[in-house]
Amino acid sequence: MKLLNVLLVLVALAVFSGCGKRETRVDVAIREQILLYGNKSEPQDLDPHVVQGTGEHQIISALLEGLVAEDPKTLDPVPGLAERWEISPDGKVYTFHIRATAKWSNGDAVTADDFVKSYRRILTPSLGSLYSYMLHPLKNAKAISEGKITDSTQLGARAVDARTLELTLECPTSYLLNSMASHYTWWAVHMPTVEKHGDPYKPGNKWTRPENYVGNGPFILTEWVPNSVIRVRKNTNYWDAANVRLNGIDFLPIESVDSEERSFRAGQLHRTEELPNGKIDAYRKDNPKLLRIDDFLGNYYYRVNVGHAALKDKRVRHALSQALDRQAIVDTVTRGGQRPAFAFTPPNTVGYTSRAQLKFDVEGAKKLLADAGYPGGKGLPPVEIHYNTSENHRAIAEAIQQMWKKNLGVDATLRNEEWKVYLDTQTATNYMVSRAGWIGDYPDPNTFLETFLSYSGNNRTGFANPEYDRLVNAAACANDPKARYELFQQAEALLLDELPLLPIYFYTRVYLLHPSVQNWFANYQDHHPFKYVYLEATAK
Amino acid sequence: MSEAFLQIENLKTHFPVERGMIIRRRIGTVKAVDGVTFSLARGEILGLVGESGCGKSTLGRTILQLIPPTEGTVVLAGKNLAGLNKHDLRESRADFQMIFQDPYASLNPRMTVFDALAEAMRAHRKIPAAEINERVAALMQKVGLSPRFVKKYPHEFSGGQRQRIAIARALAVEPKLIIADEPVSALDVSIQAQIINLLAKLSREMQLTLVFISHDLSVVKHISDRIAVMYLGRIVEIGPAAQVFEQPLHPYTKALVSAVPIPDPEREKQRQRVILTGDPPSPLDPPSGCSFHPRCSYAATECSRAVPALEIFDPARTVACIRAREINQA
Amino acid sequence: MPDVAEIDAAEPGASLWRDAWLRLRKNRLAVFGGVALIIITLFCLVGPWLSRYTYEEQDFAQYAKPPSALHWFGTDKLGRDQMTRIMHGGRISLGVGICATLVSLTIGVLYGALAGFLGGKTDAAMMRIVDILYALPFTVFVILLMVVFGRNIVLLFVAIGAVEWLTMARIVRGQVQSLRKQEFIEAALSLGLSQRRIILRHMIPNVLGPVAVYTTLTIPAVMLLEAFLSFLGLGVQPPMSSWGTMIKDGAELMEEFPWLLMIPAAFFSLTLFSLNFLGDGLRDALDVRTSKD
Amino acid sequence: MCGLQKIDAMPLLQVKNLRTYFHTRNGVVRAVDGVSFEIEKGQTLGIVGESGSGKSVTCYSMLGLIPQPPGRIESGEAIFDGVDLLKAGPPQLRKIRGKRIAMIFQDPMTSLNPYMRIEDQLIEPLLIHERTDRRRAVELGVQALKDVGIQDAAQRIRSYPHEFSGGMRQRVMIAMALITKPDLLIADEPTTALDVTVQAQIIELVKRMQAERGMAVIWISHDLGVVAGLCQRVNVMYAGRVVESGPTDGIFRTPQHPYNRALQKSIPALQPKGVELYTIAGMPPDLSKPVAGCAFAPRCEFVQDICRTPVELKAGASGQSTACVRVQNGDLKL
Amino acid sequence: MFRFIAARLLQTIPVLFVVATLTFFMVRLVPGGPFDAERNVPPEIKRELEAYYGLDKPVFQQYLDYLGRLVRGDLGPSYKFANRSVNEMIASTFPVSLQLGGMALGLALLLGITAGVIAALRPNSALDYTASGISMMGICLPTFVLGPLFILVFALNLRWVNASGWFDSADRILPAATLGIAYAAYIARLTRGGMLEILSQDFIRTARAKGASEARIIFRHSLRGGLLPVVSYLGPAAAGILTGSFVIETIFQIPGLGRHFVTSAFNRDFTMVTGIVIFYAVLIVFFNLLVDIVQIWLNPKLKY
Repeated sequence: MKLLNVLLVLVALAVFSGCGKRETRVDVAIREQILLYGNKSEPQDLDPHVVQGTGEHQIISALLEGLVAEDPKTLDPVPGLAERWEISPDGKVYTFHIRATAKWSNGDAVTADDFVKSYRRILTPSLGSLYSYMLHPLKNAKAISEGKITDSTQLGARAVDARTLELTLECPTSYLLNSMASHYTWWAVHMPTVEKHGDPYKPGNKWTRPENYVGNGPFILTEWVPNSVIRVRKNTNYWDAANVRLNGIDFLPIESVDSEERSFRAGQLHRTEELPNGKIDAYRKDNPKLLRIDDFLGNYYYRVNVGHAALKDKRVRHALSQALDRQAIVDTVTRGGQRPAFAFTPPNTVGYTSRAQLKFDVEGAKKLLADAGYPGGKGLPPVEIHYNTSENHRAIAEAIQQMWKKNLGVDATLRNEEWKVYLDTQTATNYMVSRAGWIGDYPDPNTFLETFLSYSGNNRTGFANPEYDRLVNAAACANDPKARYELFQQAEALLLDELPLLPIYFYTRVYLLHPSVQNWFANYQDHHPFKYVYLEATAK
Repeated sequence: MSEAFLQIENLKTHFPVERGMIIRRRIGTVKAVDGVTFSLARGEILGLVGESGCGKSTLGRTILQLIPPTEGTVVLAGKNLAGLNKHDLRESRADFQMIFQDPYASLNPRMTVFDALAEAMRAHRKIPAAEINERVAALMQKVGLSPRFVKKYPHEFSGGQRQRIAIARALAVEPKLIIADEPVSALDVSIQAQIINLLAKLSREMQLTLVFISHDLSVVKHISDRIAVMYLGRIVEIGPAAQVFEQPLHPYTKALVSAVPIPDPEREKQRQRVILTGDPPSPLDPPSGCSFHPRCSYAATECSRAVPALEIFDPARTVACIRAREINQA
Repeated sequence: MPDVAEIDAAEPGASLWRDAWLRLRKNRLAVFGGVALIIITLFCLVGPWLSRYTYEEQDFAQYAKPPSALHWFGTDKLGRDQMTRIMHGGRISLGVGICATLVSLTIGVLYGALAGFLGGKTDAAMMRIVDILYALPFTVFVILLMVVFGRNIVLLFVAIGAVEWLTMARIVRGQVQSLRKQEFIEAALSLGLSQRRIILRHMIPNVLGPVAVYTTLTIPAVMLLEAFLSFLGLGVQPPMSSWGTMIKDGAELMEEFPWLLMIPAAFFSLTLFSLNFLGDGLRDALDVRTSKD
Repeated sequence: MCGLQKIDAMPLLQVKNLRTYFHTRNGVVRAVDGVSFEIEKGQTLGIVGESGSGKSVTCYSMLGLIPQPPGRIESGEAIFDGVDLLKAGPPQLRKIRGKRIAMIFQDPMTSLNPYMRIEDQLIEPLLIHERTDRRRAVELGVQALKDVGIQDAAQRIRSYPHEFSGGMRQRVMIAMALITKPDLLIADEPTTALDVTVQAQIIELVKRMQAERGMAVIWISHDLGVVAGLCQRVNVMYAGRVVESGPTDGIFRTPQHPYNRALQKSIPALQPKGVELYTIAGMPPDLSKPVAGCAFAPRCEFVQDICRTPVELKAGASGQSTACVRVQNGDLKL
Repeated sequence: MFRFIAARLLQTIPVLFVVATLTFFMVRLVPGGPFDAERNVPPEIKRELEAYYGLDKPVFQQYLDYLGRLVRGDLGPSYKFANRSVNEMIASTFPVSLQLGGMALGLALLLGITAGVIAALRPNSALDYTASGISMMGICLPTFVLGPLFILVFALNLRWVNASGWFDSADRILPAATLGIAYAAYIARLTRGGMLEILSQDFIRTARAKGASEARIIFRHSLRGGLLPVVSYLGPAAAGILTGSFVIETIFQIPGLGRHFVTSAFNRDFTMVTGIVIFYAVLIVFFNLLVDIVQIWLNPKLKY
């Protein structure tokens, strides 16, 4: 018994030593102007030409800047490394004038050639860049990336002089500036550094290590401990360094949502990537100041295998869609302020809202199903809902399973697969109904609607409609915004009539934000240009 | 007692000693039994004595082919057991049985007495079920247990009773030869006598040939017709029990006999003791020549040279000591 | 040691099993464990038939409600009745525990008995294989298996069973080996009994005890492993759920909806406790050394 | 020897009415049930009896080596040099154990700690009781090993027990017991596990050591032969009681208690060859069942009704005490 | 001793070969490749990537190439983390796991042995039951319940330590405790059993007869033998702690090897998975060897 007592005292001592109520990391960081940023997953790399995730975007956007930057509130294109630009009347030639003050973090000037070489690099097939298609609006870019043209000088990007870059496009691309501002594939890398640390045209280049990294953004990379932290600090060579208020950002890759939330509560993060569903209500009630729910440019939907015998008839697909009580799903299951989705493109995507809208109509659904030859669900084989392993997907699938059962008498079964297996199944269209999500790469309806082109690798439903293809392709090259949106309206109406997908809800970003974070504005791409952000101690 | 009922010729049991994890290499051989020759007549009782580790138990098990012999023959009633194939050996096992030292370990704790005995009976012959009951009962009676207890389990019996059951099981197959390996050393003094009496009686009544292994000379002397003394895998002396005990020929036998405490203070005080020094040597590395010579007070230089053979000392007795005559003349 | 003369002639003998049973009955903790297990098992097996709810039926009006008269154990985030889900989860958890243990039991007993009985070089070779398998990072392999071949419940049994059989094989081999040296086996051999009979009548009944003990101790280990896989999202398929998945889900919301953690955790722990108590009790009851006192 | 005069008024050890019971699940086992004896300085006392007769428990009880529970010392006293061992507290008892009373045990294979070097075990009594410094203790240890006849003691003292044979281990045990020059040595069947030749060596050794040091010895054995050659006095125990006690000669020559007599008659060594051995019917009694009167009565061939009445050990003529009512009453002469 | 170690090291070769082969083919049997993504990967890009990593060759050729590199100690590049090799990732994450595991094991030993000894001293007493009961709790509560519970109490309510991360020394306390507790419980049971076994031995009676104090009996006479079962459990325990730490690493956000392994498995980072599995096998073999050596050291009978 004595021994036990001694032990308890020892343990208690060990616990107490160096602890006690103290200043949290967040408090310290506010003093030091260091943003503690929950970044969900460990970045694959920090090379903008190699990576593919949104987590990487946040870090890279601190390290690199495009010719065009985003307005922190509206995300409208504003001058970045380029102080100004001109667009030819036919919308096919863009000329950018790079600032004289634009410098790399090692002091080198940012030149037009940097961009030309970078664009050539990303389009080189051997690099294996998954996002090289973002550059396809450039002339000959597609052919180069597919290896059909091997002479990369034929690319529609030319350095007129050291500070003037001229981009020539295949056809007028109205969203080009948006895309250049928001997507890192358009940003340049410092080629001499890349060449120094490996083959610039192969993956596995080591130039992104903290000791090697050369960037041109507001911050420089100082430390990278895999799975632990990535630290960036103020870049004094940045052209607008005087206006950067943060001294640095610590990106913390915390994969577990629950751990992230706990870390936030323990005062270790200024911002989380997500919030567990089950906790939303509690924050709404007790800490609404911390809770942020921003609309997001993304759609959560179910793909429908239109080639499946039971789902061939679009009446069945419509019946399944109309039987979904989307409002109930967002209210009860997801609980994160999501908007029920009755179309594919999120409403008000740069001024575009789909005219065609689906509806929730149980009676109509029943009738459609009966018309299709399955009165009361009789004769229809059980619908298998395929999704990747996740608590949230499971809950939604279970809810939908119940709705179909209750509203239509249709049985549904669930099949979950681990992520990569799920992707395989989807690519092989080896499912009946399969969960999907699409996040817009840039703010434009095109990023959504192009996925259902008959030849798109992102289609994966078996849906193929020449008229749809024609409409979407025509829109891509339309120079007049109004005509362009009209084409999209027609395409989306067609899509929603054929219904190879069941839209469920439009994403929101639900996360926690410390009240000390300033100049942080809600926007539907979750981009918060760090050069504007700063921290301010709040009154306790 | 004229014709040999059990004839053992040059029997050897060697165990390889191996070491090593993957590649096992042989680092030596333990010659547990190393050239044993003797014969027994039908109904004769041989006492086999020696210190622990001298190979007497191994010899017993080798005779019964529970351990395959390395060399030599065991001829029982004209049949060489060492030469039998697996199948024939199993068939012949009824002819020779063993009684073990530990009455707690030698009975299957999960089988009733009846099952154990019936199993033994059925092992070699088809006996009608009706008859089994009767036979088991008879057997129980023979070993001095009430047949009422046949449905009981071994753990419900005392050590002495268990040893009786073990004897009954050995008898169930009607063997010709029984080897009893220290059958009484685990028992209390007052129980020992019961078992010794029982074995002596059975041997007499059933003309059983019995090899009685023990480290206790006084027990062996009492029950045996002849005594064989073993030392380090070899028999050093064989002779009629009384003579070996009263007038041992081999120096080792002398020491052994003199070490036996006699529960009689007078005789104990008077007798001249031969106290051996040291312990028996390791069988892995036996001394050269006569393996007893390092502990022998009579040892001469030639003792360390050649292994002495068992030689006839007088018509009834053989001894393996080159100085036997010299010593015993004095 | 009872005096034989005093034993009534008509009374049949008490086997060691019976003795062990009597001893077990005196062990209060073991009895508690056994009774608790039976109650839990019955609850899980029979319960769903008596329940008003099904394990998958959702009632959005009953979103995550604490225990009430309507839902004794409360409801989960989809408004499902937790009691019914506990019953079904119990079926899965106990099922996984028992089935995977059976798999390990089968492989382990056969392998161990064979190695122990054959002895010699075969034994050495077989045990070498076990040693080598011990060096495989098995937890890692199970994860890999589950990732690779999907969350298949049959596979779960096999994977876990395949991990657990090694120790079982070692135990059985040790037992068989020491049995082989026992004099009653030697006696059976010298009676000329066939190998088959020796294994069936003499070996197996005598290794059953330790095997039974180890089995009761393996089941909780397996259930924990299943729970652990659940944490990684590699447990059973929804909408079915095991206690492991329920605890995992509950642990995430332990502050908001504590009953979602506490109730399944209580069932899980109680079962594990019971199995351990029962196992310990069995070990004491079957231990020859204590039986001699 | 038996006529030795008492020098002190008090014997070295005096045990009175010792009762040690074990409270087990199956009832109270009366392992030792009213045992009294005494031993003088330099004397050798033999305690004989079959397994379970309580001979070892008697000695363990005196030294507080009975595991409690289940064991419990119900009554009695054991006065050693003025101290009642049964009432002494653990620290006091520890001072006596290993210093003034030493013990050696039956099985030298298990009685030495396999995880410790001989050296550490051997000198431990010195370190505990005499606070000898280690170097000196090792010297004494080597000497002690030499005294018990172990060659190369200086090297072998560094060995572990398993590197020794049984006989050598028992020598180590003896050396260890005697290293503090105790007044009393309790030897609990020290030769039972050994071969006869080694047994003879050990007996000789103990005799020699006793002669040199003049200590008292209690020698517990089930082997009457060993006791006969070694002891001056013998206690015969049966079912937790001393049934006969007296000088060795008398015990063996003129056994008075029927059990003692039967025991001697059943020993093969004393009987002519070929004659059926005398056997004692039945089995030792179950100690958890209380017995009225003489515990041997159920097996005794001379049993009469009077044997069911309580009986005490009473001294008869020739200094031999017997616990048989019939003998005490004089109606039975064996 | 040297021969023994050499022989054991020799044994690792077939083990590693088996592990390497098994894992290599197993991960390749899986549906889904390392470069699959939700956004469709253009076939020409996929081809280029596969060619770069040699995945376009016949599987058997890949296997031989892999073995060739393995022999040189090169576990290959990571498919997922483009600029890092498997060797680098292991080198940066393993020390963290090792530290966590070491602390957990240390804690487990300290708590477990103490509790076990206390329980063994007074078997079947209230103290024993308390110690055993707490042990059982430790065994029955999964770490993914215990971890968050600890965080809730010590990090969020008491604010003594951080809820996650691996930055300062205070960050080590909770994860090590969470990981160690289940093992502590098991070690306590083993210690209790081992000590009871030893304490019932004859030589303990000898020690008592020598007048040794209880403390001496425990520390000098019993612990060495009584801990043998604990020592033989340490091999599997060390392996379990190291390979099983990913739950803790996920909950506490620790940049260790375990978490990395699980993500790699999900990412189909073939080389990473195979490399880590092989690395684990080496570790386990190493720990088993270590345990055997300690056992030999503790148990003189096993000395060669």
